[in-house]
Amino acid sequence: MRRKGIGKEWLVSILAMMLVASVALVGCAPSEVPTPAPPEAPTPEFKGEIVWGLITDFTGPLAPSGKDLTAGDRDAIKYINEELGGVAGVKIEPVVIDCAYDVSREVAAFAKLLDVHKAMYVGLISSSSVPALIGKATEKQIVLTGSPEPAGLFAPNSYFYTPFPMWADMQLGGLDWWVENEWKGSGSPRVGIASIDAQPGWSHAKRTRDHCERKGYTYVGEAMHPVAVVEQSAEVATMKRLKPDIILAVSHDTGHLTWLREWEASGTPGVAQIHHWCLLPESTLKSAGTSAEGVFSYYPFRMVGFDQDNTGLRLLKEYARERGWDLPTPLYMMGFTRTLMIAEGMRMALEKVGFENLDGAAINDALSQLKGYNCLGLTPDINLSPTEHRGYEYTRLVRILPGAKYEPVTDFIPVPPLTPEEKTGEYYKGK
Amino acid sequence: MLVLNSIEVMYGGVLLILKGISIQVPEGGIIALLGSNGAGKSTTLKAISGLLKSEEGAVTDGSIIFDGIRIDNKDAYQIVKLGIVQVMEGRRIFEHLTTEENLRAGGQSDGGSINRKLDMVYSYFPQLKKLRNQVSGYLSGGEQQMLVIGRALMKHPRLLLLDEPSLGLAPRLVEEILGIVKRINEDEKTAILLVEQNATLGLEASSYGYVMENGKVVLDGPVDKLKANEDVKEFYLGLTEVGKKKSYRDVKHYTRRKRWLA
Amino acid sequence: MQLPCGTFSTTYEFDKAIIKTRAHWIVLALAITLAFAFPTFSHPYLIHVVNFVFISIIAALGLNILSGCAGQISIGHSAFMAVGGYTSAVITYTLGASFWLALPCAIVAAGLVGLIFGLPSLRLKGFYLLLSTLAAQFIIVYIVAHLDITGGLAGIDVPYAQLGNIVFNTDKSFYYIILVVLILATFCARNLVRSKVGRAFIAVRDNDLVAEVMGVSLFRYKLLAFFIGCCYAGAAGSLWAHWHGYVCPEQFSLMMSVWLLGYIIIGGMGTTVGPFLGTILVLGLTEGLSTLVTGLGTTYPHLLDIIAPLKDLIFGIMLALFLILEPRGLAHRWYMMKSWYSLFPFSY
Amino acid sequence: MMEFLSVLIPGLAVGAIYGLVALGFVLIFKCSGVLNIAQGQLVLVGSFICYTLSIQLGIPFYLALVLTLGMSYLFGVLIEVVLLRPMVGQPVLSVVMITIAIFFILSSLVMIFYGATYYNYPTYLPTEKVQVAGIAIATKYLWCFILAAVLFVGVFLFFRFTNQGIAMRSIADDEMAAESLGVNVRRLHGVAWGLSFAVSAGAGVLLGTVMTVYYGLGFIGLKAIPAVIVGGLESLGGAMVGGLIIGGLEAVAGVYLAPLSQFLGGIKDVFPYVILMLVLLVKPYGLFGERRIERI
Repeated sequence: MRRKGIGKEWLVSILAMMLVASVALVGCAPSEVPTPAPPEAPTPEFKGEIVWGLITDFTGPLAPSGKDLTAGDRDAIKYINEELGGVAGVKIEPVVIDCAYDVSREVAAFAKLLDVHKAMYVGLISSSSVPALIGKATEKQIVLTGSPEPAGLFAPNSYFYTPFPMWADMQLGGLDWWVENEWKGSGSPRVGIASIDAQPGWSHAKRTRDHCERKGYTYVGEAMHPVAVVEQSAEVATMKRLKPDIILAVSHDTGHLTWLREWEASGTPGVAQIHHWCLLPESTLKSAGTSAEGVFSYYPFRMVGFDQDNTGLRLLKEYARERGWDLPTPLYMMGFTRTLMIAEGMRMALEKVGFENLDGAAINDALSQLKGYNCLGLTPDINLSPTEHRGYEYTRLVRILPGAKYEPVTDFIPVPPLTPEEKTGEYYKGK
Repeated sequence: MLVLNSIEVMYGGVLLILKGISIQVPEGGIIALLGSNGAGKSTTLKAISGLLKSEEGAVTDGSIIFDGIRIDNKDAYQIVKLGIVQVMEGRRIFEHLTTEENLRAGGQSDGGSINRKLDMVYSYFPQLKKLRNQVSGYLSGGEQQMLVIGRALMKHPRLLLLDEPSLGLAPRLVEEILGIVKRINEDEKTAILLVEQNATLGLEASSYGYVMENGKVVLDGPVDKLKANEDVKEFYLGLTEVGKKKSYRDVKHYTRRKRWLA
Repeated sequence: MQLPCGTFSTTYEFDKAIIKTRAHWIVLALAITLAFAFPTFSHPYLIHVVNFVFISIIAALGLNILSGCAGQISIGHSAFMAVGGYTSAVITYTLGASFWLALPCAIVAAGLVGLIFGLPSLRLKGFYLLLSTLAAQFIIVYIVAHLDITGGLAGIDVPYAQLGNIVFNTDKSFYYIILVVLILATFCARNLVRSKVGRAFIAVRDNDLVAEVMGVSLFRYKLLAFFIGCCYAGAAGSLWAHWHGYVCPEQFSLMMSVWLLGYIIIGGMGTTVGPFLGTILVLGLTEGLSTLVTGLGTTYPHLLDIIAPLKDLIFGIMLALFLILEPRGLAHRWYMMKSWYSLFPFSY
Repeated sequence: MMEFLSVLIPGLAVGAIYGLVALGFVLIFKCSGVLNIAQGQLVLVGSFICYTLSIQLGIPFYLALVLTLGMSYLFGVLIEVVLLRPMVGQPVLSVVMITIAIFFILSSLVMIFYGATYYNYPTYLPTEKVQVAGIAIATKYLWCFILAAVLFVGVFLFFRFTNQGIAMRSIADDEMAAESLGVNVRRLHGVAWGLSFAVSAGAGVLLGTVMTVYYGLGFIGLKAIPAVIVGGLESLGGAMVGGLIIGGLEAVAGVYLAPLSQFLGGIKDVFPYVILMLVLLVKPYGLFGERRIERI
């Protein structure tokens, strides 16, 4: 049967060697944690365990976000288990499933977390899985968190929560501030959107369009780029044609500030005012180079600044040092805070119904009563209610300085309120 | 020069195609290999030239020896280096290359000036020179056959394996091409192993012949002797008396005789 | 196919039959009973996985008819699933009709869209066709992602199927719908190959020039292959939508199309059993590796971002090994086993 | 007009990169008949090799570029020997599946060794803008053209005039006949993969200098496919032309079509495939593809 040439055995052995070698290399590869964490000493004082499911992306287009987000989740869980002795004496056991930005795998992972691991809460990453899972989560009474995407937030009796305002809320809050304080021109400012050709991008565009109409700004149009494609010269060219005074760059983290490099390379003198959501780690700023200077952006953590001092910030700085970072990344912060928020809800539920009777519905009830919780001082006060599942409603702006630095330019500014129409799920469908 | 010692060839590990073939090709001779469809002639050639391997076939028994070197385990390109080139059945030209590129594709690795070899080929096939920059896919059947033979000549083979050069060509063209083959044999001292279904042609061109049937050599001998053989006359040359009813005994006689031969 | 020892075809009816011996009937009946009984004893998550596998098999059966039998290789099959899924979603969600009406509509709609994208097949062959179906993948998904009626990128919440008072909103209940469709689909696929149409497909696949000369209308049969293949995709897409209760453009990715093709290649092109074996193998492997990684991740959390891609590495290597050792697909091995079994104890 | 050119030229520069990837694609297809799904991954790996050499090991950029091409060549040969060679003689679609396995293996290796992080090449290419006919164009785009052209011409000359090149084209036509003439088919398949990998790595380095290096660069493999089809699957020159056409039209569509209506937002991404469909309907074998000369 075999042709001459390479024998089967030879091939198998080569591949086996490659496998062993790669495993060995992986073993030697420097990981972000310098030494493997020592196995946790058994802590018998826990009353019991609750499984938390984390559906995330370690591979696929959202991998950088997923990695950081889950790191934040895990560190917060570690903090709760080790420093606080669990949630009211109950240990949190995280189960992480990598889904590589694949909706059907996320749906399967959700089923697995519920049926196999008996999870009581599921944290998501990708925006597309939220609408896919929100119905099922509500049916099965499982609390969900994820990136604050509108489609899920307004479903009736939803089990979906987020500590933050929606991306577009913050963006429009920043826009209003900028027009009031920085806009030097006459007439109405021309606003353009550069975003991802995906659901968040288009709903931002829609809301911005309506917001501009209300405020009397001129909405000039949008330039959408595919998720995970960094090369954006055509989008830059589109934007140049539209001649905006301010660009709201709702770029995905994969877009980074390289958009600005393209902008500069396109030969346009001066930099447009860019609002770029959340991600300002040093590497991102460096990839933008000098073109990013003077740009306004959200305060990367959308929370209190690192110029302040409180428990949460001290904790974060310590964990960041352990991971070899100067400062925690934004998505890490997001994971950290959302975990704290859910844990707080769980604590309230445990106090009310006790460990034996704890279920998703109880957590949901407790969470929807959450008032004035600030995640160890990391966020402004989070107020949730049965009808409002967004946490706080503020934003902060920074200005990017030379040398990959930035400075805060505002304190917390409120984001514009949602209109009744914008509070329906239907609003966010289509364009 | 080339000796096949009772070789067996198996395809895909299950299909025994050649069941012990022994053939000898002397230096500078023209040997004919005759037989009907599926007798295993092409397989024999592929076994010699090493092309079996890309068809999941293998020489499983016996040996092929060329100039004292065992070649049945060598790869095709090594065998070509030794001086055996096969011209495959069905005019397998490189249809998107020009005529000259076709020739050059063959004439690479063995030193010697390409231009000189090209001239040599063009001297045998002057027609090709006129068509040198034509895309070969649009050549006529005869020109394509010339091209494949010329292409093989570029390697300066010591042994040329010709597989059915007459296939699908007009008789006049066949004669012309066989004439050129004979000239090549005389001028270049190239030995030729000629596979033919058309036994008349095959026996005309060669000096010694083998008749194959069902993966075995059933008959061999000098051409004159073969031509005189009753069975060859009847089954290959079609020289049986027309209209005469064949008796069952004749058939029996033939099979018995073949069994005896094998 | 070989018959077991001592069994001979003595009548035309017998010769034509797919299932020839009582043992076969018993095995089939047992298998179907087992399949129907499966949810009663299975772990709930396993039902979810099996649902996913079955839907993939339905789509793969269609692709097998299109690519395996008729030789029109397509790498845009999940886009036709999208057509089915979205048709079904729009009919049930927007128009308020029932699932039982939406399913046939989805099947026909996917088939019709398949016809449109099948048109280039009249002039294209092999990899050119393969790559033109890649265009179908991108264009169809683009269109559903940008139309208002399809909810754009936010997708549509699809109502669950309902029969009287029974709502098929769980993995377990929807399993039966999927199973029935799968059995029907398999029955049709198995018989199609034996019909005049199936033989024409094979003729087109093996040499369309000769097929045409022999009187097989290429225009008709190539388009028919696209129609039938895409109908299967439509059925799969519709089931998918009602099972998930949601459709969005991102569900129907290029990777899924590639995998559908992968299932039938690994299973064995042109055989009915191939899509089954290939789908089960690949999805089983994916599921197993995912479980492994999840487990490892719980034990070694700090290594998670290395372990996760390792899963893909192992998957790639196993895939390569499998293809190198079994390049003709699992069906080939399956037939060898079957003939070994039916010839036992005389192995020749 | 000025504005149009300033849209078109960066588009063409990106198109030149598409063209290079398409060229790598065609190289493999032409010589071994394998449709390499993992072409984008070759780009990705090439880009990271250069990053490692020039940044992590501190080798001067131009030397690192040459080393990258060389190493990629060797990697290509290695892939061919280990994974493709055992598949000789197997159904062609199984071989295509093998390239999907390669896709997984390479992308996961990159993930394992480099993680899901963004890396930046320092700016090697001059950053100032040049004025061409009154339009300011970033020099990096011009460099894209130049480097792409150098690589392309190299490959083209190789195929046209060297014996190996002609032998490789002969394999594309009839592998067995080539074998019968003493062409070492296996070795040339290796050469084809090596060349293809090297060309793709070149594209990867260009991408890296124009943009950011990250694990997702493989997306470009998908963009190369319309380029290949527009040019014709077997045509080297066609791949380059196809790349330029796709790159240029993509940019133009993104800028001029997208604003026309809401529906057309994001058209840039599918526009290459629309072109692909149109080209296939009009010219089934691409602009420069070889029509199979068929006789029954």
